[in-house]
Amino acid sequence: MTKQEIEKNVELIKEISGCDPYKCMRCGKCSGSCPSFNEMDIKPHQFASYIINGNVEELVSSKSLWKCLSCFACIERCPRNVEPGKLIDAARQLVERERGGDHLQAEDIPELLNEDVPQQLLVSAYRRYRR
Amino acid sequence: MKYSYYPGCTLKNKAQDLDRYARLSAAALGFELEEIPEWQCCGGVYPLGTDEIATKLSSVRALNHAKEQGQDLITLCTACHHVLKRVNDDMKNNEDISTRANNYMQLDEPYKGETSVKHFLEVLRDEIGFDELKSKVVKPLEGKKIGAYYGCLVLRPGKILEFDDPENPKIMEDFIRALGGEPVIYPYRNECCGAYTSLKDGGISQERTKLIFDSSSGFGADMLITACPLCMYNLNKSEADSKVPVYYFTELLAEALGVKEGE
Amino acid sequence: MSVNENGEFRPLIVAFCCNWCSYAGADLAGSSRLSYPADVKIIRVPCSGRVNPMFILRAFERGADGVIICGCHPGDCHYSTGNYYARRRMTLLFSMLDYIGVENGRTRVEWCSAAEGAKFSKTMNEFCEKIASLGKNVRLGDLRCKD
Amino acid sequence: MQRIGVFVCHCGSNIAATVDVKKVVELVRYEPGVVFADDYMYMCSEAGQEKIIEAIKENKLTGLVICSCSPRMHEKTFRACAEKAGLNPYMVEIANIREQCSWIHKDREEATEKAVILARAAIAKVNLNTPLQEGESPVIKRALVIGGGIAGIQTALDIADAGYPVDIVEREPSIGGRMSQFDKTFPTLDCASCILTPKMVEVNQHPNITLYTYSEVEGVSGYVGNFEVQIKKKARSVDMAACTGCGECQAKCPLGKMGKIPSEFDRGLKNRPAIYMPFAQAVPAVPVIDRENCTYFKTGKCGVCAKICPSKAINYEQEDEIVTEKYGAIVVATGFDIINLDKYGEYAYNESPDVITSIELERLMNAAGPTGGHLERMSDHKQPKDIVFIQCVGSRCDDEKGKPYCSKVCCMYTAKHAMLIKDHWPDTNVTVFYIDVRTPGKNFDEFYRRAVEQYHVNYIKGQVGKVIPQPDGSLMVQGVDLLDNKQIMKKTDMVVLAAAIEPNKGVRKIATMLTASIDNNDFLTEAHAKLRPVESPTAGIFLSGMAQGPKDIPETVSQAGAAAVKVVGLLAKDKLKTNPCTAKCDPMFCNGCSTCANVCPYGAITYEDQLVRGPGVNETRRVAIVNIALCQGCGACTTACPSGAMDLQGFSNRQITTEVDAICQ
Repeated sequence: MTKQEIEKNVELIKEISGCDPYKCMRCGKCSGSCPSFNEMDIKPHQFASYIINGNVEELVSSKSLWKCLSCFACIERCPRNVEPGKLIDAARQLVERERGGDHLQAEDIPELLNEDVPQQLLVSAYRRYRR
Repeated sequence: MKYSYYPGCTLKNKAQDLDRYARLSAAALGFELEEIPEWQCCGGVYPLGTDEIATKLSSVRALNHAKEQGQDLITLCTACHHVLKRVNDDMKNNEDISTRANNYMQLDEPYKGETSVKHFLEVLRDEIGFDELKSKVVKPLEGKKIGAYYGCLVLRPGKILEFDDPENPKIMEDFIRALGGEPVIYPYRNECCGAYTSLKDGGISQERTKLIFDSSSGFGADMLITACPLCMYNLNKSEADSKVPVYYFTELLAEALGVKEGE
Repeated sequence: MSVNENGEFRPLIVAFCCNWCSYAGADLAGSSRLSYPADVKIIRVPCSGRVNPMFILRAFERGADGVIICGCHPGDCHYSTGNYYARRRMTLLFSMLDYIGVENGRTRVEWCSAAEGAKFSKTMNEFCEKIASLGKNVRLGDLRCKD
Repeated sequence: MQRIGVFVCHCGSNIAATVDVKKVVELVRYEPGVVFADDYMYMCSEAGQEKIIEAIKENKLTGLVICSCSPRMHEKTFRACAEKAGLNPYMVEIANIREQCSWIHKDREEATEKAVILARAAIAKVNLNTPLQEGESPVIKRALVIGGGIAGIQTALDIADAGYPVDIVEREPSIGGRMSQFDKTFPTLDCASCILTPKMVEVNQHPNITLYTYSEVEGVSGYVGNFEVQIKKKARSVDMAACTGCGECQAKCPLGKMGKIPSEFDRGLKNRPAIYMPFAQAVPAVPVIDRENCTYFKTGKCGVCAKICPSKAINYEQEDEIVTEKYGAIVVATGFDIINLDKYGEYAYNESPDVITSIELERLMNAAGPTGGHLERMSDHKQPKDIVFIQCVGSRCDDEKGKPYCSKVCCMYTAKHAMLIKDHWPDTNVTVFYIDVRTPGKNFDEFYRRAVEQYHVNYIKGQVGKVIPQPDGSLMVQGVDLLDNKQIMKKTDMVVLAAAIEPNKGVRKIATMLTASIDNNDFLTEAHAKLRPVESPTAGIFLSGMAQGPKDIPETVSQAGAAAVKVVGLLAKDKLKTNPCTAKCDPMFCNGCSTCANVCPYGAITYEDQLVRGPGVNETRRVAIVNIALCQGCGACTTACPSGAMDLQGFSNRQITTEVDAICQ
């Protein structure tokens, strides 16, 4: 990414998430709460500093985007109203809105199905992983 | 009392029990669930992005329908409950989203979050009252040690959903008590089961559901109840040794009210 | 009102601030370097209850585009009750002003404590923006003062 | 016509960097009334003031306009300066071109233009100023201290030692406050009661101190030097004069054994009888009956205490009593509490008895506490082998649940707790989850380092997300180690929460009665954060201890002493100068309608029949009279007056109008 692209993406993440990463005081309560912590390469308490420091490229290519369970534990407990879950969701949006950014392909679905899968799992996977 | 009812996709399909028993119980308790005609799927996930408008419209349609009927909007599925409540909050408090959504909708009168969205459990607690419910129980669930599994979607974020204390909820425990069962309080009752990722990534859900079953069984639960079809699926798929049966809360309700076999 | 060399409208705004809370709040905004437009000129009064409607009419008559009265929060008035009187009095006055064409947006009552420097600055910024969007006040002006 | 001198201050570069002071001087020189204008680097300095005095004398000035910082800062200085040169101090006006101009504007031209306008308004006002004479009011040589914790105790002792009578009003049955609950104190680890109890006794025996315990302030009127306060002495149901404090009654109270009433003093870790002294060293050593719980008061039956009291001191018929007393000064020392933890369900405080607050831990470690100083889990009374401390629970928050400030004392008391535990039970594992360790203070960081280096307390940088009670009775702490970038699952026996400190709940009511201002967090505000830290902006009200902000014991004691000195300084005066900016009625226009008296918050307006003579008038009629000793100069009457008879000196209708005109040119 060029410097301009990085700046643009930082602004986009802030705008989509509606969060102010500068409010973060690095207390780590998000990471202390996250059920998916061990699955992530960039940890919840790092999301804010990645955005502040313009390390957007690393962030959007991080597997954390796909490991977040959207359980809102970090959002509920963040004492500074930074709400890291929203930041990572915005980074995911950024990826998915690019051409070819879909994380789930329609042709893969049949393989993933079993007879118990509830409809809402498919619906939500579509909404979470595709534009 | 009549409520607008939003069943959601899964209750018409894989989670028909959740729906069926709720209707039977509602009839026994003297209120009616009037299904919204031609409701559309809420999407199962609340779109967090502040610029997501189109993905919120199906919820707005349902909310506006309830408004036109002058009824509260009831849901059973925790995901629908989550999405509808949050979209409603946006329509009420987020001027930008509200204006843009209304521009799409072209309603006769703009929708501004007037409808009150309630989970079925909230109706039991706030409208019927657990004492009243208790008096209507004919087959109390005596001797049953039941763990409530809330999951995340029904509780968080607490300041928007205002369902119960997100860290220390008690509505389902009170519900179990009203049915004559013994609630088992265990700390993992509001921890995520990892459901959203289970389609592509079953590993986390296995890990999470094991923690949930270990904790609930450790504190002595013989069974779990849930309001979420997604959690139900995940918990059922668990390979944990400590696994106990999981029921929809409405099934126990119908059973206690003695209407389970009716139809 | 004035127009600067770019032809841009510069509103003239008079702020009456009570000595105990809002004037101190303005000082705090200053010592915290929280800026707001220079269009705002503050007049110190002992209490928002001291602000006679005459002063506000006079300001509009002499060309002010907006007038804001700041006092202590309800319950915190240094003199116990002055801000309550101010609130009631200004409600009546503002509706009368609105009736004769000085729009409600040009007048405002705001509570600001001595600790709320940020609020003071935010309020003034908002108010200036509002006045700028309303443009020059054309009502009540004393024509004898004009060329 | 006035002869006005205008003095423009550079304030170093504070003003001069943004405002072209020379230009201001040039532009105001030709304003009506101005005969002299000059600028100087620091107007408030000795040399600056000399310059003003010289100018007054040389130019026969009758009024001054100082363009400088806020009048809240130096109005007094410049008034005194004018007085030195023989000018009436109320002929001085300040144009605030620092806080309200140079500091908030960046554009030099814009700021200069505004500075000139502000100066013009001040000049216009001075043109209408009249010399005002300060009145005098007597000072009642008695002080009131609200709150009997260490802050109140120290303030009262210092005032009393200086020779002035002091009353202490304490809500609880005993003085002592929070400090009496503590075990040891940092950084020297001396025992809290060993250093506090002697002071409590001294207060009780001091000839100049009167104690009102189990009492509350009900109403306050008056003003600096002359407050009148109503104190409600709640019925103790025990005759204080007769009681010997033998303790028979509380030992025999049937409710004591039933264990139904949680002891407030022991934070609910122990129960107490219905007749009780909060703790053994209570001052006064006289019990109270908790009427809400007492069987006799609830059902009319029982009466055991009355039967067994050897000195017949029990009096069920006692009633609340209101005492009215006059004071020259009032000190607020209402102290603190910790926040309610209901909203922090993730830490399982309400679910697990083994998750406790730091104050509860103080009680558990205190030899006089519920366990006799033996550290044990409240669930199974076993000694914990592993303890986790969680810092910043509700402090430094920017959400609806917590407080935005740092509670300041938690880092130090946690280090203290950790060391004391390690000292007594060396094989205990102690872990502290922290965000930052904050130890500014003499010997403080050394103290914390001792916990790490000598006692090997495990400090982990990172917050805890959830405390998870386990089926086996232990607790699982799920947190993060930010330096290792690892999530931590730690099994422990006990969790101690450093809950945020907040001002005592009652302070809002007291502040309202005193018209003392409080900030957004309900802490009392100082008159000046740096220069007047122990005074409230309301004259005659002083601040002591945590009521003003979080602070530790050494700081509290220093502040308590400082407040006492300020009080003594006030009480040492025989008379106080009163604000001459009072309301004044022009009998010519007054028709005695009573509107002004109805709005006056001080009851300063009365009416009398007066002979009014003027053009076309010669009659005796009812007119308003302002008592200038009572008038505080708010101006409510001037705005309410329908005929324009009432005006406020120093802020007259004409003066404010002319300021408006000057600004709107």
